[in-house]
Amino acid sequence: MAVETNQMRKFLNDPAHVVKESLVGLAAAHGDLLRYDAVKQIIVRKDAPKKGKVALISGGGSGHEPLHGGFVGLGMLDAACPGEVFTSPVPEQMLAATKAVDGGAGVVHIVKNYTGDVLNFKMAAEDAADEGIKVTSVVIDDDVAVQDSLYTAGRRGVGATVLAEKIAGAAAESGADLAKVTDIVKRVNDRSRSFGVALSSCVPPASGKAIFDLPEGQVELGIGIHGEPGRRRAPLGSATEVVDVIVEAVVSDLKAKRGSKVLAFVNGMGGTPLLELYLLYGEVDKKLRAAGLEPVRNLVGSYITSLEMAGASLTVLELDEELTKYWDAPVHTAALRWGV
Amino acid sequence: MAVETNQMRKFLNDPAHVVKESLVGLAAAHGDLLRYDAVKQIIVRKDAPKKGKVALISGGGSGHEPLHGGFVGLGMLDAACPGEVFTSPVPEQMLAATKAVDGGAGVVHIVKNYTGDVLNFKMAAEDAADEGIKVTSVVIDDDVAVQDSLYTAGRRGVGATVLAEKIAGAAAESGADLAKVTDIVKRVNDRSRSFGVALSSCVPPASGKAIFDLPEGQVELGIGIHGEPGRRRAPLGSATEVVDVIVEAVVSDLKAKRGSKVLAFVNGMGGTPLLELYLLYGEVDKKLRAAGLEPVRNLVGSYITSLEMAGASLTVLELDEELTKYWDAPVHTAALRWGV
Amino acid sequence: MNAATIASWMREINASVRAERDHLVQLDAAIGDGDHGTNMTRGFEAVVLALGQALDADPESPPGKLLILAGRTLVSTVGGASGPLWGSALRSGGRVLGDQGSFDGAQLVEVLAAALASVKDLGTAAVGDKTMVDALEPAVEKLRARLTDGATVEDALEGAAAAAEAGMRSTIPIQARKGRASYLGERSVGHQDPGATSTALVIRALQKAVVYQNR
Amino acid sequence: MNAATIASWMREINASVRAERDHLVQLDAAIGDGDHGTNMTRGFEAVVLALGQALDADPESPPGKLLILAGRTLVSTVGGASGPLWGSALRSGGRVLGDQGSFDGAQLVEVLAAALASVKDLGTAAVGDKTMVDALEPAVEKLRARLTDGATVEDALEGAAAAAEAGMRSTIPIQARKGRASYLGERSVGHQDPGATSTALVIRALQKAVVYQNR
Ligand SMILES: Nc1ncnc2c1ncn2[C@@H]1O[C@H](COP(=O)(O)OP(=O)(O)O)[C@@H](O)[C@H]1O
Ligand SMILES: Nc1ncnc2c1ncn2[C@@H]1O[C@H](COP(=O)(O)OP(=O)(O)O)[C@@H](O)[C@H]1O
Ligand SMILES: [Mg+2]
Ligand SMILES: [Mg+2]
Ligand SMILES: [Mg+2]
Ligand SMILES: [Mg+2]
Repeated sequence: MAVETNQMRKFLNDPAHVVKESLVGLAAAHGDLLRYDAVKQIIVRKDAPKKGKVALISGGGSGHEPLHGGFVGLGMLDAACPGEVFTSPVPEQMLAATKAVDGGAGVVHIVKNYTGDVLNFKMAAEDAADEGIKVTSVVIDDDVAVQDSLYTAGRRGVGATVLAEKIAGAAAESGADLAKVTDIVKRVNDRSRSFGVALSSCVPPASGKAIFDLPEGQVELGIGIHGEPGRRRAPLGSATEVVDVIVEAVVSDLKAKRGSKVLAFVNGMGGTPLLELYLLYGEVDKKLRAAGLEPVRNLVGSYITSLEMAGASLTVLELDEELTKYWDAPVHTAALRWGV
Repeated sequence: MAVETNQMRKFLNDPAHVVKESLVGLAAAHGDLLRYDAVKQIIVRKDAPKKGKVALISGGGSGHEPLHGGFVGLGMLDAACPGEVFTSPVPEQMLAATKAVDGGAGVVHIVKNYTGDVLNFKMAAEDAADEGIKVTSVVIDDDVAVQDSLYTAGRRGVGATVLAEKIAGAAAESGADLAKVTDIVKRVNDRSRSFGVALSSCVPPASGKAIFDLPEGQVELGIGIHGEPGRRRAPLGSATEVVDVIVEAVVSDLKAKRGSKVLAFVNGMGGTPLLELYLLYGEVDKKLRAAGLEPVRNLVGSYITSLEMAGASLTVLELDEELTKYWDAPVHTAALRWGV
Repeated sequence: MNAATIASWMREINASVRAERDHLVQLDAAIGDGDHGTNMTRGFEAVVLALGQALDADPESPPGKLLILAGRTLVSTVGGASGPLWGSALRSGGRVLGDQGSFDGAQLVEVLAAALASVKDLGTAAVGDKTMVDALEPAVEKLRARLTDGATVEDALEGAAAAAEAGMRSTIPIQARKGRASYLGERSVGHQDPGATSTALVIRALQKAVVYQNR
Repeated sequence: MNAATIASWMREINASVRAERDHLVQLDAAIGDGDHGTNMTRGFEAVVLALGQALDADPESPPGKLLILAGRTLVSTVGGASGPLWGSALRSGGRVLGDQGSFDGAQLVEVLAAALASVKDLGTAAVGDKTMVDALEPAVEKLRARLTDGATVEDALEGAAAAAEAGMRSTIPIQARKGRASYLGERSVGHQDPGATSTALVIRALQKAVVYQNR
């Protein structure tokens, strides 16, 4: 059973084909929800295009599963454009997805704020406009670990992406128009803040090497979702101490009024087991309440990941009635499902 | 932020409290579904006991999350008894859970076949009988990696546990009586076979050390869910080759008729990302079809885990109409939800 | 021998499984799931606590009752395979003594024989299956034989402890047929069974407790 | 210079990014996400393939069209930040040449200047932001200056390549303000920018292509 090339802790055939082969499996498992167009390299909702419905697409590098393919389905995305691992997809994919899902009511591009994603989606949106499709784009940038200043590429898009896809997806499903759905995506982004930490690097299949070296007992604070190193490294404290740092970073930037109702999203980076994620959620819930916020909704699990990285992130979304209603609305995708 | 004790890649306070703290978080996140009794150390469905409904409980060592606490709720378990990490719970917990959920129609104990679980559940069942509660026990033993002979403790209980809890839970929810629900658990077990492989060990929080040493590029074949070493070690081949071994082991033992409809459950051990699990599912689906079986239902994800172990297992359940109907029935738990 | 013997036995076990905790964990990691040291430590710490409270509440607690309490405490704090096995063992052993305030060597043999019977009954293991039975059964036999031959309890216990230790080592070359280690098949060969190892500690602890008490 | 120059330039780039693939990945892992080597290799391999097919289909393909094709191919195969940036750069450069069959040094300057303008326009980076602009801008300036001073194209390109390499090294001590590396803040200091590094390879490849062609 030996193969020279597989010296990783991964189930792989050719590392160059891992994304495609995974998408084949996704489609085989969820043929009731979606289909995989292997030529155009996109995942499309089974019943797309839905006439008169605003469509939502997103995309980005792979390695963040279930994002985005696992969120294609009723009440969420109409299509996903998966790039190579940690590499933005190309405009052709986004254009193909846009065309595949446009039901005449327009298409919203949900773009995580990375130079690559932004530039490629920008090109695709221009091409789509040339073809007469109404496209709006919203850039998600909720990561408070990155300073939003002239001296950076701006904040990264992380956990809020999942929330925006769910909430705006419900709005679109309920018949909201392009302006409205676009506004909902923006609103979710504006009212969300995230912060992530890593306890290990991850190993991209192409190189087979960890992106950074993190000894046990150390934590990278302020990591994104691409296995990139964080803003600083510190000795790993107790879970309580780590959550202190995370909640403080998120809450101080969110600046929500005392008494605000929030959605707390404790996300695993891929290699951190649920046992620990729930332990973190317990601490987060306590600390948010102590900070005068009321977590009335939550999501705990590995939804926007960095391959097998050990780590976690917190996203806090300040809810309002409309966002809550759309969060609660039915969703049926591979990774998120309720009400149906 | 330094703490002497946290030299692991884990979010922890005191390792001795990790299970309790995680359950606090589970209850905080899912207060609509369940409650955590910290004195009795059990997770109980919010609306238990349900008068006239057969109740299902299960339990076992922790470290397998979402099993079992994540499966407490409508259409699945009525209570879960979590032990310490990888250590069977004690009879007192099981007795307390049995009493908490008994609605007069009897209680089914779903027991994974490990000496510890079997002995502790046996004592609890005796105690419950002494208190006048009707209890049946079914031992789950689906792991074909272990020879079922006089010379072993019998086969281990692994993936079929999840399927039995779901399917029998639906039967109980629909009003089936104790004999019927018990029979469904047995039927699921009889018709299920599993086989697991690991690409890394896991690190139990109490010791902070990996249970075994597995160099990159090696695979442990025939592992269980307790970080125990497998039956043999081999060089890690391609995903296709690994799936060949797994499917062959499962299918040859299941001996289902050609054309049988099956449920294929590709389970992650905790540290293997969804990207790879779907890649495996693609191969599994293909190979099952080649073997004359038709995967009409599937489940892909990390549902019965071994902390952060990298690895995966396959469970194949030969369906019949009734099992399919109960699989499709609504379920609302922290980890599995549909139809509601 | 009396209640104090039992209390001091349990304290000795607690001290020795704690000292050997990491070793037991290592042995269990090799052919099991790496928790045996933690399980035994958690259990006997609780036993020492429970016995302390029981003796505080009633300094006249008979030794049999203390053993039963120890067994119950193990059942309710250990979990795993060793919890019910050692728990039943000590409960069965305690029942042999009823309410009597002291016991002699012959009765000690019956206590240990009942404990062994209970382990074998519950776990259905026989000598050679690579379990705690491999250490416990030779210990009971040696104790009985030496006392029958007229040895002192101290001498007989020295023999029993040595027999348990020999039994423990005898588990190395054999293949497991019970418990988690049996899942490994042939890969279990070459490893010492953790449960047999802690059993040797338990018998050695009894020998020490009796020797110290007689000083 | 003509279509063959462009084709050979692209082949040289392909060879050198492939040879430096792991190095580029390492540089990107330190301050980015570790894919730059893979991205550039995937892209320029596709470019070489596409140009080969185009030249097979029409051996008279003008150099400008080949550059546009190369740019399109990069856009549609690379992704990431470097795909659109290099893709637009080569497309803009190609447009400068229109349908003409050959071009001289002065026109080459305009090609590269258009490429630079396109990168700066799309990415809004300036020299000193620790990006490919730090290598590309000095290269274009040096090429223009040398040619204005009357140097041969070969000499001017040697200067441009050296300037790109110096620009590449100049990224080491500075803090990134664009792209992924900017997320690291001060931690980006002390690392050489991967995009600037591959840009130096691109300019060096051009110099080589021209030298070889003139032999
Ligand atoms: N059926 C059995 N009969 C007797 N002893 C057993 C049996 N099964 C297991 N054991 C003993 O229990 C020990 C393991 O105990 P422990 O690690 O505490 O429990 P677990 O195996 O549940 O993790 C084994 O080393 C073995 O000596
Ligand atoms: N806004 C920008 N302007 C110019 N160059 C940029 C910009 N952002 C990134 N780059 C260049 O792109 C390089 C990274 O490319 P690559 O790794 O292929 O893409 P990604 O960052 O999307 O993974 C950086 O080293 C930098 O030189
Ligand atoms: Mg990238
Ligand atoms: Mg155990
Ligand atoms: Mg054990
Ligand atoms: Mg990169």
